[in-house]
Amino acid sequence: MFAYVVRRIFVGVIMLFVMSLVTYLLFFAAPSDPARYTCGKNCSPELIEQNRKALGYDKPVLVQYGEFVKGVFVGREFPDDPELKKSAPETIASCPAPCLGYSPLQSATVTSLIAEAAPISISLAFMAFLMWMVFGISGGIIAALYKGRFADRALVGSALVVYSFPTFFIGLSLYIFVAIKWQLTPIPVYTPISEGGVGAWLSGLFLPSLTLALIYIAGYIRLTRAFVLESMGEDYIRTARAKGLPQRQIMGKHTMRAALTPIATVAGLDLGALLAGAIITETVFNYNGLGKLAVQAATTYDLPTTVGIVLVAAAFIITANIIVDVLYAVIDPRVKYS
Amino acid sequence: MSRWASADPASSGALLSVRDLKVTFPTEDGLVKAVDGLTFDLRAGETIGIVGESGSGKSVTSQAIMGLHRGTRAMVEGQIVFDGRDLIKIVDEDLRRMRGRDIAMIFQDPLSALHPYYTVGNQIVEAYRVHNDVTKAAARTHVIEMLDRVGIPNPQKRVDQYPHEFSGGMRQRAMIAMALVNSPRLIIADEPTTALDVTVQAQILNLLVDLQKEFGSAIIIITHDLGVVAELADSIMVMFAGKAVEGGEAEEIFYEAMHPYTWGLLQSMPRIDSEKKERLVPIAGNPPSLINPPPGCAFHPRCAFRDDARLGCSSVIPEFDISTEHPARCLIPEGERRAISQAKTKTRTA
Amino acid sequence: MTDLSPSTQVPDDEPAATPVATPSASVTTPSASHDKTGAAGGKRFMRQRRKATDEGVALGEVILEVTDLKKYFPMHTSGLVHRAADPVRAVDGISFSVRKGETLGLVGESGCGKSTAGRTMLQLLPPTGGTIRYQGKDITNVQGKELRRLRTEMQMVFQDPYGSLNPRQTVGTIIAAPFRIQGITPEGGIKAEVQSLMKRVGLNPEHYNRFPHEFSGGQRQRIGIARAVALRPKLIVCDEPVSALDVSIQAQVVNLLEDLQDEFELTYVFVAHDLAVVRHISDRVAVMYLGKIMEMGSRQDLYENPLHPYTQALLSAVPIPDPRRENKRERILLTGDLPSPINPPSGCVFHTRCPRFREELSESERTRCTTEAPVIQVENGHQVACHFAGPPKVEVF
Amino acid sequence: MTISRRTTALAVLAVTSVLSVAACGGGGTTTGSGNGSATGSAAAGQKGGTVYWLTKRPAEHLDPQRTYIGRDLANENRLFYRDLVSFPVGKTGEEATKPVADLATDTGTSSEGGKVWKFTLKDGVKWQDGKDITCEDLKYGLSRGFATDVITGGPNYQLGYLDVPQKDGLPVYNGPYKKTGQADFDKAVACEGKTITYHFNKPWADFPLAIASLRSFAPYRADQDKGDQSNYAIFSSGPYQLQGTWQKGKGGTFVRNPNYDPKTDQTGRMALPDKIVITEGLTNEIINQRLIADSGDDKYAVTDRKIPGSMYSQIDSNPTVKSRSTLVNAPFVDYLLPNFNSDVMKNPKVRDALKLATDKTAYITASGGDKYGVPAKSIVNPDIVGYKDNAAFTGPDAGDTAAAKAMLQSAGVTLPVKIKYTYSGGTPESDNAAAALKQGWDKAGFSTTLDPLTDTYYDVIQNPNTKSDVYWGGWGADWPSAATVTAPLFDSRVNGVGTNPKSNGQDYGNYKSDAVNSLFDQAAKAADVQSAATVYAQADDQLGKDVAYIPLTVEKFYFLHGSGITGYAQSAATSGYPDLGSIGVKK
Repeated sequence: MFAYVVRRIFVGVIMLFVMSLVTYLLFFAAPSDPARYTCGKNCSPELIEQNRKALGYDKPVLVQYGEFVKGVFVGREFPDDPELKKSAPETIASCPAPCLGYSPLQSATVTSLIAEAAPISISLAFMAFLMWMVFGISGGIIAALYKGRFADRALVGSALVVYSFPTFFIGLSLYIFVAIKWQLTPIPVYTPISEGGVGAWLSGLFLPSLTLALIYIAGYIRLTRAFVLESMGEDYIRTARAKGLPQRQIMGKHTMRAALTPIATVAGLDLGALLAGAIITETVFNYNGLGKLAVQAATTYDLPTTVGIVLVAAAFIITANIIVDVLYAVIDPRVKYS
Repeated sequence: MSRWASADPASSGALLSVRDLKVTFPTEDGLVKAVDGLTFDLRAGETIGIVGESGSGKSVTSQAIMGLHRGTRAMVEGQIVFDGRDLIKIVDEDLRRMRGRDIAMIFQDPLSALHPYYTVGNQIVEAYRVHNDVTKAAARTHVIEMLDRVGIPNPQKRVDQYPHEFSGGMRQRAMIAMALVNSPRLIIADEPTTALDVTVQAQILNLLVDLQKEFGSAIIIITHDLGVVAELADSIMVMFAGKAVEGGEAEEIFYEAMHPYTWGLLQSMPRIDSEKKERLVPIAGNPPSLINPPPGCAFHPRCAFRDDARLGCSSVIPEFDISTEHPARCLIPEGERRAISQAKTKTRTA
Repeated sequence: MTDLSPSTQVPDDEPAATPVATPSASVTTPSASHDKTGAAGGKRFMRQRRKATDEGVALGEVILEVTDLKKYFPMHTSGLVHRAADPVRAVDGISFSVRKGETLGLVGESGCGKSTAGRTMLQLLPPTGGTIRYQGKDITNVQGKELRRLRTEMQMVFQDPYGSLNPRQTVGTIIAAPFRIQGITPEGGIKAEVQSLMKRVGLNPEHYNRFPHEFSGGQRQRIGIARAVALRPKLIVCDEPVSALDVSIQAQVVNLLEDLQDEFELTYVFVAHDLAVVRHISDRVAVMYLGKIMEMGSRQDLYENPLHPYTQALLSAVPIPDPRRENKRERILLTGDLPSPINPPSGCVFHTRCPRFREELSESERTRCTTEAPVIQVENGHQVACHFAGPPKVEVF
Repeated sequence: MTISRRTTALAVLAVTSVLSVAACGGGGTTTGSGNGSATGSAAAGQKGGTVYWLTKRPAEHLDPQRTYIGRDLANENRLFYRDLVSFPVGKTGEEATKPVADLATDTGTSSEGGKVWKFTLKDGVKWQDGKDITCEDLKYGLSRGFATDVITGGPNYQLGYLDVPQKDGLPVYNGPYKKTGQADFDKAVACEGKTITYHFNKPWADFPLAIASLRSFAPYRADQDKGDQSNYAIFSSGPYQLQGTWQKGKGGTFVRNPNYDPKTDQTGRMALPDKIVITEGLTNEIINQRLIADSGDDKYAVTDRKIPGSMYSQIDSNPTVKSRSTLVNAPFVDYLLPNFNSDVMKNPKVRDALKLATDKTAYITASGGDKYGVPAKSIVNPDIVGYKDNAAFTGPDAGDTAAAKAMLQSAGVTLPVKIKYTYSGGTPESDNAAAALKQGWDKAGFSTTLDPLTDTYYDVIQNPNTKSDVYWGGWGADWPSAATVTAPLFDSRVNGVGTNPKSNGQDYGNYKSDAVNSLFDQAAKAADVQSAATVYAQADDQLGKDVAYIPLTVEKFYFLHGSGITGYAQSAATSGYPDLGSIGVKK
C-alpha cells in the first residue's frame, strides 16, 4: 500500500509538470498578445516590446518554462534583470522556493496570491461539503425509504428543480432575496477566523456555501437514493433478512455500508475538484478564492497565475484521487493495491 | 404417504404445511401470478425437491415461506403453517424471530448473498447472536466450530476473512454454516449448487446430506436440475407457470411420471450415463406469460399430447388433486398417461 | 472512480485464479494418425456422419490443428516499480486437431482455460505461444485483411446471448452485421438473406425489426447462431452456448446446432462445463484442467473408459436424474481448491487434488507425480496425460 | 486596444463641463441639477461617518504613474495623490474642468510658445509621514514613466513631449532605476528650489489639463519606490491615507491623513467622511440591488457601475429609489468608421449615403434607450473645451432614408451596395444595435452583412488589411481637449496609415488627409487651449466633410447612490464618476 501511494504521488508530480508545460505552450499558442494588453494608449511597437519584457514573456517559451521549473526548486527573483538588480535592488521581488512565478499583473508572487485565495476556496468547499453531505445523504435515505411515496416524490422533484437552475441564478437569487431584500442574513463577506472569529467566518460563508451545496444536495439526494435502493435490492440484504436481523440493523449496518461507500468516493472527488475554487459562486458573492483568481488570470492573460492555479487545482484533484483510492481500500476489503 | 396433502393443515402432522399459496406482483403490465395455488406438506427431517424452470415460481415460493415479500408490493395469500403457526398471519416481529432460528435459507450465489464488506465470521456471528444471548467471544467459538463442521479448513483463520477471499465452494460452505448455526428445523436451499462447478456441487450435496442426518432438519431444495433432486429428495413437486403440475415421491416422479411436462423435462435433458446419441426431445415453444397465462391448461400450447377436441385442454383448467398420493395436473385420463409413462420409462432405462 | 481491480485483465469467465501446467507437459497430437493430405477442395465429410460409429471420426480431413498453444495473461509485481511477474497461465501448451465436420468438446471446470482456448484459436486473443493451422495454413499471427477474410470462415457463438447482442440494434441489423463488415452482398439482398436465416434458426422473419430485449433467452441464442452462420463459415467455436438456458430450451438449441451442422457441413469446437451436453453433442472430447489437456479421446472412450483420475472424478460428480442409480453410486470426491494458475503445482498439475495420488500410490510413485510432468500416452487415439492412467476403482456412473 | 471600455480595460477619462447630477425632482436628497450647483447639498455636509464605494472591476494599478482608468484617476486625485494643479471640487460647466492650483502656487506659466512650463510648490505641503513634498519628488515621479520596462500600463505622453532624445523609438533615458541617459532627463526637467521647469520638444498648450486629468506628473517619493512591487502601495499626499494594505479584488479602507493640511488646499476638497471603504469585485446586479434596498451601510454607498437595463422598471416604479438615481454624460462617444481601404467606401457619395442612412435613434433604442445615451453630433464629447456640433452631423437623428437613397443612386454604383459591418458583438444589446443600423442602411439601398467580433476587437480591426467596409468604435478623451480626440484618431502620421503595413494604430478606417494633418500641426503649436480648440474644430469640420467618421451617441452614466449620502456630485472633473471630493454622509 505504501509503495502504491508513493508511486501514485510520483506519477501525480510528473503529471503536474506536464500540465504546467502544456499550459505554457497553449498560452503562447493563443493569438492574443498579452504585452499589447498591458500597454496603454498610443502604444508603439517599441513600447509593446518593453511591456513584454516587464511581463517576462520576451524569452523563448521553453526557456521561460525552464526558469519556471528552476524556480519551483530553488526560487527566483523578479524581474530577472541583473542590471536592474545592481542599480535598484529594492525593485526586485524575491520569490523563494517553491516559487510558482510572479504575476506582474497582480504585482505579487503567485504563491502569495494562492496563499491568500486558497483558504477562502477551501473554507467554502468544506462548508458546502458539510451541508451537502448532511442534507443530500439524509434526503437521499429518506427518499429511498419512502420510495414512491410523497416524501420521495417531493425530495426528488425539488432536487430536480434545483438541479435544473444554473448556479449563477441560485446564487444571485439567494443573495438578492435572502441578504438584500429580506435581510435574513448580513451581506455575505468573507471574514477570516483570524479577523472576525468563527462566528463571522461562518456567517460570511453561509449563503455562498449554501448556493454551492444546493446543486450538490440535489445531486446527492438522487445519488444516495439510487445507491440505497440498489443496496436494498442486493442479495446480501435478503440474506440479512433471512437471518432474522431487525430492520434497524439491516438498514444501519448492511444497507448503509454498501450504499455509502461509493458515495464516499464520489464525494471525495467532488470535494477535491471544488477545493480549487467554485468560479460562479465566488464571482457572485465576491469571494476572492481560487475560482475568481482563475477567471481574473485567464481574462487578463496572466500566465504565471494561470499556471499556478492550474497546478493547485490539479494537485487537489490528484490528491483527492489518491486519498479516495486509499480510502476505498480501507472501506472495501475487496480492493487491494499492490 | 397416502395422500399428497390433507385439506386441513392442522391435521397433517407436518412441520410445514403450505395451502393454496398465491403470490402476486403488481406490475405496469398487469398482475404477475408468480405462484398460483400451491399446496404441499413437509414432515420434520424430510426433504422435498421443488423442480421447475425459470419463471415457474419455485424461488418465489421459498421467499414467501421466509416472509421475504413483506414490505414489498407483492401480495401473498393462502396459508403457510409452520409448527402450528400461520406465517402469513403472524406479526413481523414474530416472523423475524423465527427467521434464521427455525427456518434458515441457503441461496444460489454465495458471493452476492454474503456482504462483501464484512468478514465471514462477522456475518455468521451476527446470525447467531441475533437469536442467542451470548457474548461475542462465545459466538465466535461456536462459529469456528460450525465452519469446521462444514468442512472449511483452518477455520480460526478463515473466520476473519472476507467472502472474496473464499473460493466458490468455500463460500457456499460458509453459507451453509450460517444457515445451520442456529440448528433450524427447516432449511430452504434455493438452487444451492447452480453457481458451482460439478465437482464442488458433489461436495456440497454430500455435505447437505450428512448435515441433515446430524441436525435432523427438514429441507426444501429448489432446483432446475433433476439430477440434484434425484440424489437428495424424498418427495418432489414439479412446478410450471406458478402452479404445481405434479407431485409425489421421488421415485414416482422419475419412474412413473404422470405429467407431460415432467416427461418433457426428463426427455429433453441429455444424460451423462446415456451413450446413445439420439436426438434430444425438446419441449416445444417458450415459457408462457404469467400475466396472461394461456386459458385452460397453462402447458397446453407446448404439450405434445394435448387433445383439445376430446379433453378441452385449452379451456378446462385441470385440477391438482391433493387427496391422491401422486397428483398430476392433467386432463388426459390417468390410464392413458400411465401407459405413456411406462413406454417412456422403458426407453429411458433401456 | 479509479481502478478498483488489480492490474490483470482476464476474460470475465476466467476467474483470476485460472489454469496451467508444468514446463514440459505439452500434449502432442500424433500427426501420423491424421490424414493431412487433403488439399483444399478435397472430399467433403460425409453427411451420414451421424450414423457413423464413434470410431468413424477418422473420416474428415484436418481443418484446424493447434500445436502447443499457450495464452498467458501478464501480471506485474508490486512495489515502487512494476516489473513483469509470473503470468497467469490460462492456456499452457495444448495440442489437438479438429477434423472437418466433427464436433470437438472442450470440457472442464471454471478456470481451466477452455474459454480462453476457444477465443485464442479464433485469434480473438493473441496467442502467447504455439501454432494454429487452419486448413494446413499457419494462421497464428495473421492480421488485417487476411484475418478479416478468415473471420468469414471461423465464427463464434457466445454464452450470454443477451450480453453479446447490441441492445440498440434491431435483430435484422445484428444478423446482417457480418455481411456489412465483410462487404458482402448476398444474392437477393441482405434483408432477404437475413430473413431466410431467421427462418432457418426458428425465428419469425417478421420480427426483423425487433430489438433483442423483445426476445426470450432461447430466441436470443438463435439470433446469435444466425449471426454466426450468416457467412456460411466452416468452423464455429461455441462457448457455453446453452448453459444460460432452461433445460427445455437447451434441448431446442442443441438440436438446432446439430441440424445446422449437417446442413452447412459445419465443424464445431464446443466449449462447455456440462458433461452431459458435451457427451451428447461431441464426437471427440478433451478434458482440461489448469490450462492443460488431461485426457482426450472419442466420446465413447472418454465417457465409458475414462483413464485419467480427473476425468473420473468429474464424471462421478455429475448427478444422474435417476434416484435408484444415484443411491447406488459412490462418488469420487476431490478435495481442496483449484491451485493458482500463476504458480501451478510442479510435476503433474493435478497431483494436489488427485484421489489416486492420495490413496493408491506409493511414496516413490508420488515423487514421480510431484516432479515429473506426465507425457501424453496414446492408445488408439485415446490420449491421457497421467503417469498412472487406468480405470477407476469404482464405477463413475 | 485602449479605446473602448467595451472590449478592453484601459478606459479613459473625460472631460469638461457639467455633469452634475441628475436628481429628478421630488426627493429630498436631490443634489443640484442642471447648471446649478453640483454640490448643493454638500454645503450642508458634515464631517464624519463612512462612505462606501461599491464597484466591480478591480483597480489594476494604484501607482500614480501607472493608473489609466478614469475612475481611479479621479479617486486618486480626490483622496491621496495631489498634483500641481487639479480640477476643482464643486464646480459645474466649464469651471469644472478648469485646472486650479493644488500643490503649486498657481496654474503654471509657459514660455517659448508653450514649450517650457514652470510651477512652484507651495510651502507646507507634506507627505503622509510629515516630510515636505519637494521638487525632487515631482521630478522623480515623472522620471518613473520613462522606466518603460518596469512602470507599465500608464499614459505615456511624457515620452513624446519631454525634450529627451530618442533612439530606436524610445527615449534614451530609461528611468530612475537604471539611470541610463539621466543627464538628458536632468536637462529636460530641472529643479531650482521649489520651482520645477519642464522642457518639451513641441508646444503643449493644454499641459495643465493633462496634469489635472492624469497622474503621470504627480510627485513620488524615491525612498518609497519598489518598482512593480509598489503597484498597490499608496503613499499619500492628500487628505486620506490607506489603512493597512490594498487587497486587489477586494479593495481597501482609507482614513484621514494627519499630515494633510487643508489650509494648503484651494481645490475645494471637503474631506467629509472619516473613512472611505472601497469594495471591488461585486457584480452590477448585486451593487444596484443593494442600492435599491438601501439598508444598513448601503445607505452610505455610491458606485461607478451603471444600472443594468433589466432593473430600469424596478427604479421607475419606485419614486424614492428614482430620486436617488442620476443620469449624466459619460466621457464616451460611440461612432462608425468607413474603411477608406474598401473600394465602395472610397466613393465619397457612398460615405455620404451611409451617413444619411444611419439611424442614431434606433441605435440608441436598441442599446438601452435614453439611459444609454443621446445622439452625438460630433466624435468630440460635448464636455470638451471648445466643443461645437459638427455641421456634417446635425441632420435628423433618425437619418434620412430618401436622401440617402438618392445619394446612393447618384454615386455610380449598382444597388444594392453590399457592405460588411464589423463591430464588437456578442451581447444582446450590441447585436440588436447592429441590427438596428443594418435596417436603416438596407432601407436606403445597402445590403449589409453583420460581422460581430466577440473575442478581441481592436486587435483585429487595427490590421489595415481587414476586409470590412464599416467599423464600430468608441472613444473617451484623456483630458478635456480635442487634442486627445481627433488628433490621435485621425492623424495618419501618428497612426502609421500607409506606412505601417501591420497596423493603422487607432485610425481604424485608414483615413489619411494631408489637410487635416496640417491642421493638427497648427493646433498643436497654439499657445493656448482656446485657440487650439478653434483649429481642432476646423479639423473636425474637414473630417465631417470627408465622412471620416459618423458619430452615433454620447453615452450616459445612470447611477444610484444611497439615501444617506450628502454632497453627491458627478462632473467632468471626475470623468462623470461620483466626486469623493464633496461626498459625505448624513448623521
